Amino acid sequence: MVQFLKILPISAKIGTVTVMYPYDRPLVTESFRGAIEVDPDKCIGCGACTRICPPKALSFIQEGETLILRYFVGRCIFCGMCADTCPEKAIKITKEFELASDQIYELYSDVQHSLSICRKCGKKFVTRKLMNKVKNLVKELPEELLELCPNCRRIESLLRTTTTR
Amino acid sequence: MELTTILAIFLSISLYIFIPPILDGIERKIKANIQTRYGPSTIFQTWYDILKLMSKELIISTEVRYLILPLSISITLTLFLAIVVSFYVASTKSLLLPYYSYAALFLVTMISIHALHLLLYISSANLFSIIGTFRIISIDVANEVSFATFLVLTMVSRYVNSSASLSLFILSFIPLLIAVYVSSRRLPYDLHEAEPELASGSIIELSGPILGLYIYNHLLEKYLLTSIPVALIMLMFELNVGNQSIHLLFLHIFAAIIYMVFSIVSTILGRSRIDLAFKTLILIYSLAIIIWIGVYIFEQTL
Amino acid sequence: MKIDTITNFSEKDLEKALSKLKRSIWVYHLNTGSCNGCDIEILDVLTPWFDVERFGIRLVASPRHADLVLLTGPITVKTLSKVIKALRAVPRPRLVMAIGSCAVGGNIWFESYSTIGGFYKILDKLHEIDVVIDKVVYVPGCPARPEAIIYGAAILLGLLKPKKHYKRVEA
Amino acid sequence: MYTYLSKLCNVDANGKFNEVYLNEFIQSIQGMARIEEGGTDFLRIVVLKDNLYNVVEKLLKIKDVYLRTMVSSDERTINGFFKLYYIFGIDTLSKSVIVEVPLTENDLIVPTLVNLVKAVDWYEREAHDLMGIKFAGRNQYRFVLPDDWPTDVYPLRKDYAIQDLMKLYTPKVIERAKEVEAEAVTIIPIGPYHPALHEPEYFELYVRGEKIVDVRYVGFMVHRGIEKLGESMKYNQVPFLAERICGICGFVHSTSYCQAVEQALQIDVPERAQYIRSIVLELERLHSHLLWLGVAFHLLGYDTGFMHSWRIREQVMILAELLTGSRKTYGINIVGGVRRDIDEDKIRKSLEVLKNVEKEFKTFIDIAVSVPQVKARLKGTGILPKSEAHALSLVGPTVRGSGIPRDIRKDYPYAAYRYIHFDVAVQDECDNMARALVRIDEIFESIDILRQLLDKLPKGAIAVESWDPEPHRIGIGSVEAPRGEVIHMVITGIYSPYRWRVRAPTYQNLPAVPIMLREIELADAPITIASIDPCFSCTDRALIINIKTGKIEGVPLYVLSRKKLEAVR
Repeated sequence: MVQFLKILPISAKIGTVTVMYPYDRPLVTESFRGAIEVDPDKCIGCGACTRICPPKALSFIQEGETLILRYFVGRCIFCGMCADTCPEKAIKITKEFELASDQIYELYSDVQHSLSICRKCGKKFVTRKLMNKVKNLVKELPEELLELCPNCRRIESLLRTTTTR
Repeated sequence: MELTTILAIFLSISLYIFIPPILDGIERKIKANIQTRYGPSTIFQTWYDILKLMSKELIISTEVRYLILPLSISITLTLFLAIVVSFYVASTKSLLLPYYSYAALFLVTMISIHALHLLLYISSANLFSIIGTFRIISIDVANEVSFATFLVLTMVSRYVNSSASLSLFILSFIPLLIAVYVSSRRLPYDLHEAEPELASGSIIELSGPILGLYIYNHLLEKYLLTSIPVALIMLMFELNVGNQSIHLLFLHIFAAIIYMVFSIVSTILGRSRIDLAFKTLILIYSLAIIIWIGVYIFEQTL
Repeated sequence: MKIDTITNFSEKDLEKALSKLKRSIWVYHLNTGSCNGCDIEILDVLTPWFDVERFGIRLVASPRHADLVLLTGPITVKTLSKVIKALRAVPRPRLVMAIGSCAVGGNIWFESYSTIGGFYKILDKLHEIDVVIDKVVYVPGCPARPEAIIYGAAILLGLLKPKKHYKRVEA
Repeated sequence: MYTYLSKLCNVDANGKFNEVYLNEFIQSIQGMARIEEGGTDFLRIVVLKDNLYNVVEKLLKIKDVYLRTMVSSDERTINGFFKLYYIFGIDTLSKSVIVEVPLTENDLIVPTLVNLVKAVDWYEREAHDLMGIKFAGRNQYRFVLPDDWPTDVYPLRKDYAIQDLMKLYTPKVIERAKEVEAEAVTIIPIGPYHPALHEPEYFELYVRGEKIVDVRYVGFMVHRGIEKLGESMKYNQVPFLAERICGICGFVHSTSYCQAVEQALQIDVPERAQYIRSIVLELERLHSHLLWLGVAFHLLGYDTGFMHSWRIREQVMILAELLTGSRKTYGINIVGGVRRDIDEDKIRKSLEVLKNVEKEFKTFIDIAVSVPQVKARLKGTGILPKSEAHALSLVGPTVRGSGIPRDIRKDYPYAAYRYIHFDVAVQDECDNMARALVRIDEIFESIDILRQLLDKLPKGAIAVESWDPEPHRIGIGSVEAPRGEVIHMVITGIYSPYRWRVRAPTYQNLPAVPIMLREIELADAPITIASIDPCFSCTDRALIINIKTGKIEGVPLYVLSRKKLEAVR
């Protein structure tokens, strides 16, 4: 009959469980995935992360001579797929969750890459860093061929094979 | 009347004006503790809420235009009641009118405040508000009649018999407290504001300063309600502990204690349903009356 | 419902009202097609472990009583009209906290045919029809964890300064 | 297979009967349909639309058959047909029967099955709106899409890419919705923004005094076009999308999707991954049921119960974050396994938390259920008779509260549930209290299951190394969510699913709400609606509707279009 009164001793025993955040430490565990951080030194602008990102929070934007890897934390779902995919391990998952802001533009962060320009047609195609990386990796191809955009390269290599024959 | 008494009355009235929101703050704190949380940081939280509401934009939709009138009258009446109660307790020795006329005055004023609130609720054309109003009416039908009945019975058990009967007094006073509890619209019976189905029900359309005034009025009324039975007891038992100002102090302390007990009870109960509530109330009150009559007859035959 | 506003809400009134809000904020929860993740985190913020009543925050059932609208979800086309109706019902000062990736940037469905894709996209529309929003705070997170919501509230109340800023670095 | 069921509810005889009858059924439909064995899990029957009614009528003679889902699919690019898949389940045989109906583009009119299977109602209306398939003899009006949606644009057809649809329709701000005329009864709107719902949904309660006489549900406000979006995403991006169908039971959806793809492509998931999936699924059930109890107490006005059950729940949330890295949308499912491992330290911590939760919950729940108002308002309200529950093909605690022991974990074992022992909680009272008690029992059962899983966790890899997609294969994944059965069907494509169909439990359970609400008090409406644990964001993933204007009126759409056709001729 009066069993519902028993909640009072239970409450008295437990007291308050409130965590006094922001004056106290938050209840974040060691495996929490927060916002990501792109290491500008390691990032080569290959775009693997932009292709895997489910909500397209990471995207490329071309601005004149530069290619911008834009991270919009307001759209990020904190899945960490980009960090798993990044070939250069340039993306780090932090425990940051205090991201609130009163301006939407504050939620963007950009990594700016300079683009390499095709020697022949002047088209901008990949980032310089990716180009350098490829140059180091692929030794057998001549350097001047690598500095052409895919289209020009096809034509150039075709021309070369015909001339050598 | 002495100067100290006048000062005490003045103090009591100002207590009536300032204390209800603070009591509500304490109630919220108690509630939070039972729910194992921290609750509001100060007991002045309700005051801050009311002051904030007063500074907000005033929106009055065309359908609730006339609500200011009942609200202002009801505030006036509540303050009037606070003054009357203070005077009444301060002058237990030299009452102007017989005690039962004061009881009748309290009762009539309380009921008219409730009626004005009904007017306030119904003046909004919102469906939820109207349903809420009808719920209050059906509860009040059961409750206010018994409120009056037990008020009478309490007085009867003290005076009509040649000697005061403590058992009769308790048997009528406890149902009176229940009636006060229901009248103050605490949890199992706050059906007009039932959040889950009615979305704050009867006050759904009020906003800004009007809401602030209403909340203040409601709190004041709640505190007055709890202090009325205390005041009546003090009169009936011809309490005499020296100075009149101590009487007033007693009044406020006991009222606050009852208020706190009420708030604990409301925290550990769920919300009733209108048909259930009506049935339970009728059942409790009729049982109480039957028992009272039974004991009365039993004592008479002895 | 036709609405007549009696008072003229001036800048001075606004300032006064905003200062009062620091101690007491009543919130109205507006789900605009969210997945429920953020919504239950909002409830979580009200429950014992995080209890925001210590900031004077209280959940109310009617937008008429509210100061702050907790907006979750990407605003589906179907809810758009209702959202605007609810926002208009809030008396000024009218604050909005866009909670979760959906409300901030449209999340995974920002390019779907049936969502607007974030609160910032309807700001212009609100301006057009004279629904003034006095302050907006965006709280990212999917779902925004309770601490993040409290952090957002702290920024809104002016207890903390936002630490996330636009950053552009050379690779 | 029958052993546990015979122990549980004495259906041994039915089981044997069914097996015999299934063979008889296959014999009897010779000449009407072509039968294709689709592996051990399901039986595929290809039927021409003229024979559909007869075949389904025969199929329904098997005991305990219920409609699991119906999928409409545009396969013109594969084989030139539109197709309908009716997926039926036979609990006692752990087998699904897929009835497949190919349709040519010129003739999209199919006989309706609504007289045979009540549950098919919504599916047919949805197929009409999104795929443009017409059902003969049905009053078809706009069910899912807004009224001002352009006619002849069916979003799920392959003619439109997701970006094109955006250009075809621009939302308008409607300032004031037209009020429905009231007559003898008062119409109480619950929603779309209403404190009892927490989600934008709309119920119209027709009341006389405070008694509810009728109910109309107009929902589908949380449409986000998920199925269409999924078709434009890569295989391993879809689990994250699936998880965001619902923030409470998201992991259920991603598991279900992964299982469907794995079944279609015959990927063998490592045992450890299966265990980890089960562990997270049970954690989700635990927190979801605690959440539901809290919300139920709040709806009954018992806020202290709400606070206490959420206090207990918070420990589960912290544990979930420790195991997966996120509090809710866990993001650890990918096709072929999981992304995060559970180590010894985490197992130890989990067991500690579980012990604590069990102890605290046990003391709390006895007190909470004994509160007079809670007791009075749960008992005897929201009655859902067993016969109705069966006819509507309901799932989850809703159906178990009406005495039918339907549980996907037992009936169609998946992940690690085949390796462990547990009982299915069933109550026979059919009221709100029964459904609450089922959930309370399941909380204890979940804790027990979790202990077994953590104890038995095998060693090994947590995901397959690699796998190759193979187009145009069918897979079904079903999972017992906290709210009931979730079923996903995937037709595979090259880089992304060709067709991905989601059916959430609330979709199946919502038609039961009007039955439960009839003749009860208005005050009990919120708790009764909540008693099926509705999750509208799950239900509406592919649907939209206009509020209040969804009234049945005028000429059926298919008649209109036929008239148009005649005019053209």
